[in-house]
Amino acid sequence: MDRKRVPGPELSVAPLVEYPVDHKRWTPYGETRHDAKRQPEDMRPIYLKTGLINQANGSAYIELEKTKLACGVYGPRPIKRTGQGFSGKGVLNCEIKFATFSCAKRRSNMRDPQEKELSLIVTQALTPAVRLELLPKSAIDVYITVLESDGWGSCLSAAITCASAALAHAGIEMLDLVAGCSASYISNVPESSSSSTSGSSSIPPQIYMDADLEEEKYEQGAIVLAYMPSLNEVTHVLQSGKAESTTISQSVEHCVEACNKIYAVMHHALLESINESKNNSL
Amino acid sequence: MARLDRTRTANQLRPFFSSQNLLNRADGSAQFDFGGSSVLCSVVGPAEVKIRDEKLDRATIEVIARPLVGLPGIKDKSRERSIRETLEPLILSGLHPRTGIQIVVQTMKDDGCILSTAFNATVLALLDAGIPLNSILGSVTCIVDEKSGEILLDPTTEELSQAKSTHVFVFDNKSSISTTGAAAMDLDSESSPILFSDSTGLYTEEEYFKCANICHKAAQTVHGFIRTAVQKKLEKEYQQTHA
Amino acid sequence: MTSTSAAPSPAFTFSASTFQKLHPAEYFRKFISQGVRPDGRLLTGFRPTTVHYGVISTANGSAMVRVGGTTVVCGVKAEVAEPRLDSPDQGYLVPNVDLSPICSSAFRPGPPSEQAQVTSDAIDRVLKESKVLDLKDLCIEEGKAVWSLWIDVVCVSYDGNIYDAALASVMAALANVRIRKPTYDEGIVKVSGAQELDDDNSFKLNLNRTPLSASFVLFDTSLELLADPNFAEESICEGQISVTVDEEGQICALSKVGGGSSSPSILKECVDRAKERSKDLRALMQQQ
Amino acid sequence: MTSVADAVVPGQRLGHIQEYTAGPGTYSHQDFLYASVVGLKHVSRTSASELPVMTVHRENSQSAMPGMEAIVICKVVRVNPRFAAVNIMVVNGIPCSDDFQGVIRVQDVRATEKDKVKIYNSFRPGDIVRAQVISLGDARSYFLSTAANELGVIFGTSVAGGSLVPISWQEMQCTKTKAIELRKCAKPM
Amino acid sequence: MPSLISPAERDYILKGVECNIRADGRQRPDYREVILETGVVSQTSGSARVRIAGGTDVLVSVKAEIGPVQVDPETGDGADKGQIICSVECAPSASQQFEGRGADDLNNEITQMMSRILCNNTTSSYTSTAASTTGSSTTASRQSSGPGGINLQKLCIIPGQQCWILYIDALILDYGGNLMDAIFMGTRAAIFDTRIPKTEVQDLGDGQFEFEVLDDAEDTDPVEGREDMPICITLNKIGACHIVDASPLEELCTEARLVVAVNRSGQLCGLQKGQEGGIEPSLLLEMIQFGKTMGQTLIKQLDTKIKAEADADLAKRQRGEPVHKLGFFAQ
Repeated sequence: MDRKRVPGPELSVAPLVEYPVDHKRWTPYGETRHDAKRQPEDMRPIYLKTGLINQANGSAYIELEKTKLACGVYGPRPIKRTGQGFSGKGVLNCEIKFATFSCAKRRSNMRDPQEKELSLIVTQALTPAVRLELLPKSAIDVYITVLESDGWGSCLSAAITCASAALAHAGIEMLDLVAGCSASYISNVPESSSSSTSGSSSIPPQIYMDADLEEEKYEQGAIVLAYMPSLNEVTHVLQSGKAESTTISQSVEHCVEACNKIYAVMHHALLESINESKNNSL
Repeated sequence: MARLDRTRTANQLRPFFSSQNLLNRADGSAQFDFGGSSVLCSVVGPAEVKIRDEKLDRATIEVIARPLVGLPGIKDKSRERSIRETLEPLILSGLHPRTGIQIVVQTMKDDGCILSTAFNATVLALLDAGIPLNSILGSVTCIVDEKSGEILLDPTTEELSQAKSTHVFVFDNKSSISTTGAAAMDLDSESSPILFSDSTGLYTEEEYFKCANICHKAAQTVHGFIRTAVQKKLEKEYQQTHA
Repeated sequence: MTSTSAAPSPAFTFSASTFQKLHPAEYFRKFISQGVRPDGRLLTGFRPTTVHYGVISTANGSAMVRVGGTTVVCGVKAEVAEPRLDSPDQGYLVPNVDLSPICSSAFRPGPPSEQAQVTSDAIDRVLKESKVLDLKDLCIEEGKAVWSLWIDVVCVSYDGNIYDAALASVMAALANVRIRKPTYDEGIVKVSGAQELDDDNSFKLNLNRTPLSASFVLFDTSLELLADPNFAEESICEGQISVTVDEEGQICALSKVGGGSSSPSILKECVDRAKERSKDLRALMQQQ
Repeated sequence: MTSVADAVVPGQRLGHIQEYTAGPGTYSHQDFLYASVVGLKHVSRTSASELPVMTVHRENSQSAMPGMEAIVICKVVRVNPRFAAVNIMVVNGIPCSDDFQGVIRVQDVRATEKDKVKIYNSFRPGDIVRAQVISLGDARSYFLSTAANELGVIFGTSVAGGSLVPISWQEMQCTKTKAIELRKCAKPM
Repeated sequence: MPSLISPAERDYILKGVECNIRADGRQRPDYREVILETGVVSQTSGSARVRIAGGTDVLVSVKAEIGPVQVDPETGDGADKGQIICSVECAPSASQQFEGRGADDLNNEITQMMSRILCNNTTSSYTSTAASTTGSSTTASRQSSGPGGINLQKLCIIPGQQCWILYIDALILDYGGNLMDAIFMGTRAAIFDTRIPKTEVQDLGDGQFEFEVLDDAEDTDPVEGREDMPICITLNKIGACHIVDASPLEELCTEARLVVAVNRSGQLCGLQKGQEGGIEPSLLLEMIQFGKTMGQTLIKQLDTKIKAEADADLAKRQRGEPVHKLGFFAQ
């Protein structure tokens, strides 16, 4: 029982959804993706804007259609835990939080294991890019709030992109921007029809870039890649599900390509912030 | 029209009761009752304060509100904040920099108007602890009745459940000192500065200021009562030490 | 009494931002004495406000409200719960405000701060005491199942006056709520998964009134009234007055906390300004 | 003179290391020079014999952080015979968003007759002090020094609550009561 | 578990790796000796202990319990599946840093990773429901397609109601580097060791079912799909090279770590980068390829060992001799 919030009923559940008989659900076995306008290699259009949190040292907001995240960067500021002794390097600490209304099922206010893990992944993906050696005894806190999530892969990759833009906006010295990108492996052939042969493994799955939630429901596997385009380095890779190594190498290439496109968007958003601050000062 | 308890008129308060210096281990303590509602308050301080909360130029005031039963929730948090922020300008905290004054407000019996009862108990406890104040305060609650539209002072729990709106007011005694006697009787709205107000429900502006006036008058009685209580206690102590 | 009242000696000159950091109250007093505020507003001025509806598709109703630098997003999710024993035909309204560390360095990670709790409680009281919604409208099957509306406000950017912004976002999100019509069958509540929501397969909330608020702070001993305080103003002012009114000009809540006594004429002024402000805000909300 | 072409973002390649030297806001990796902050690039040539210096001026400056030898303005929060603990509020003229902790140790108060220094004759809680960072210090605090003429108390409040005006390098006078209090004063600039 | 390394030590390891001679004499792609025991904890359904010479000591136990099925309210998925729940805990005795809440982050990281690889249920959630409506025979014959290999449908007792829940608990007893590989080898061995009692379901009609767990220790089922369970290869990038089975000091020099999960047919079942450095894409692909080959070899060796152990037990049982496991505490 949470005593620090307005109390609600102890147990509440989402109602059971009943689909009408004639309900047509999207399947990957047809001609198109869930978003019919997109080709397999297409990402959703990205809207990225820096500087919406005026109390933060740096901030950014990213939107990939339904996926919406905000990120605020605080620091460098004094390290809170002094237990570790003198440290010649700064500490990067990322925390990702899902708003209770961000997913189909209402999320709890408590920090759950998934949020903890995603926080760690974002930290690992961004650390290679930040010049922490220039920030002794300091901490940089990156807070990410997911307002709406449409698929966890795109959500994680958007979090990385958004946080990296916010860090640059905070004026923190970085080696490079980090772009995050996701891809899903989805079989175009219904499994039941291929089960007579030796399983679906014989037909390589289609790689859908930046899959949404509806597409993720059919995925055999997915990959999230974080990449520094100028330095040509992968800062994080996370693959789940099962796939042949050829599929993976192919999707890594696709993701690297996509990250270059995302980099252009980030570049543009950050330059815009320069122009804006120039106009404001005039 | 008779009220639910059939013994009071609309602008009559329930009988007061107070007693000070109840707790041995606190620097000051007091109990204040409005009829069936009772709040016990203890004050510890000026005492050491956590470095994190330390203020360079004044004392840190901490209020802890505890409910009648169970663990404190957000309603208690709101009450803590109301009491703390009202007392901050009242206590001459600049006299005790880098110290802490801790005030614990414990509900003992609940029959409506707990916030008002708590305010009055707190002032008595602060006086008992000898904390310097620039004025004392008195708090009164009133409601506008749903059916009759009448303003009822110091409502019970039962009356509260039939209220259209509820109003809690706190007044200090600065204004009433200057306007003692006859002047105190003719209170127009200009002469009753409000220290704290918290109103919920649905009501008009006129209703609100009418309530403010009625409560201000009633608060004078509370001020008087607090003054007498302190006076009596001091007399008693004087007799004891000089007996 | 306070050390910040020390007038800076003229021998040292600083940039405005350094002076503000060292002597925030003194810095502020210089502006107020000229009748303006550091951000260029008049004392009575409110910050530009925008309202957007339906920003979150995973919620039954949602709204984003920006008041100057304060941005809040409110999402309402409807779930099914058992009613309370003493009110078997009434649903739940559970408003909560989250002030997480993303929105300001004043907030630390962990359980809700006192400010978040007090704001949630204030909104909770307004919704219930001024009967914004008949809770019986949320009944699915008496004594068995009711809707529980989880109203969560996430503050994305904090720059003061969270109560006004949060309440406006809650009211806008409630007006935006659409819930699929439920069917109750042997303890299981089902809704149709049809794609498009229309008046046949879903319902809107029947709101009795839309309370909206205006908040003020009292600056210094001169008790200047400042409307719609930002973060810097909130942190140096002690007294706060919030007035919540509905469209008919009735007051739904009024609170004055801290900052010494203020005469009823000041409160009267607040009520009048709150009526004006809520009218403007209401017009803004209806434009959308 | 600045155009969008001059605006760069972290990771953007600025040139070859044989053409430029890396200045603030840039770094070199392998054979190239890259930007490490968002801002406008700027090339400055000091002498004909040296390579021009490539710098990137931050557009959105990083929140201030005490570095070695930085001049800071801080507020004294507590004193004991060994040191005065302070909150660092301004670094090199830029306000910090979060205060850093620092200490002025008794031996760092002034440059001469260090053994005669009494902390409580130099600083009182609430004083605003200008000081210089002399060490990154321990895990918690930066070490500061006021051992220079222009360093020391710049604002103070007297016991009576009036503001203090410096009358010598170690005395200040209350504007209200004319009482004299001891401080390590900064020389007005 | 050391937490700091001096620049000299770091340099020594770095140069060594570059010259393909590691501090303990191994070459870059060499594993340390691995000691495997199965059936070490008698109260569990299956257990295994993996020790890597040099310190790492991991105990993995599998417990099969009966519980309700988890159904997704929107898709109705999961009604015909059992569950796997993973948990990893570092014993405070393994390292001073694990004391108190020190191991929380590590526990959570490994638990989440294990869950993602072994319990990932999102795979083709719609296709499986589609298949089950077309006929139960297809469902039965169909290979489980999840990356974890284990056939979750086989763990279901009564669809929509009861199922087996496999609790996989890994306890880190001692830390000597390369935890992930040890945990996954242990898990595979423990699942091979696991026997699930047979159940008998009675249809009482009217949608009512009743079932009975057969209490015959000899007549039990193995976990179906266990051959397809993946194992992990952790590659540590030090300098421009990568090594396997890093020692604690080598882990401290690691710029980037890549965990590659592979099953016996060479499919990749998970990939995760760790630590705080970057990897070039070409090197990344090379590392994946290397991990895949390495993993397949390792699975073969592991299976031989598991089989040998199982055969030895079986032979003893057939001869009527009591099977004396070397007790867990006997060493």
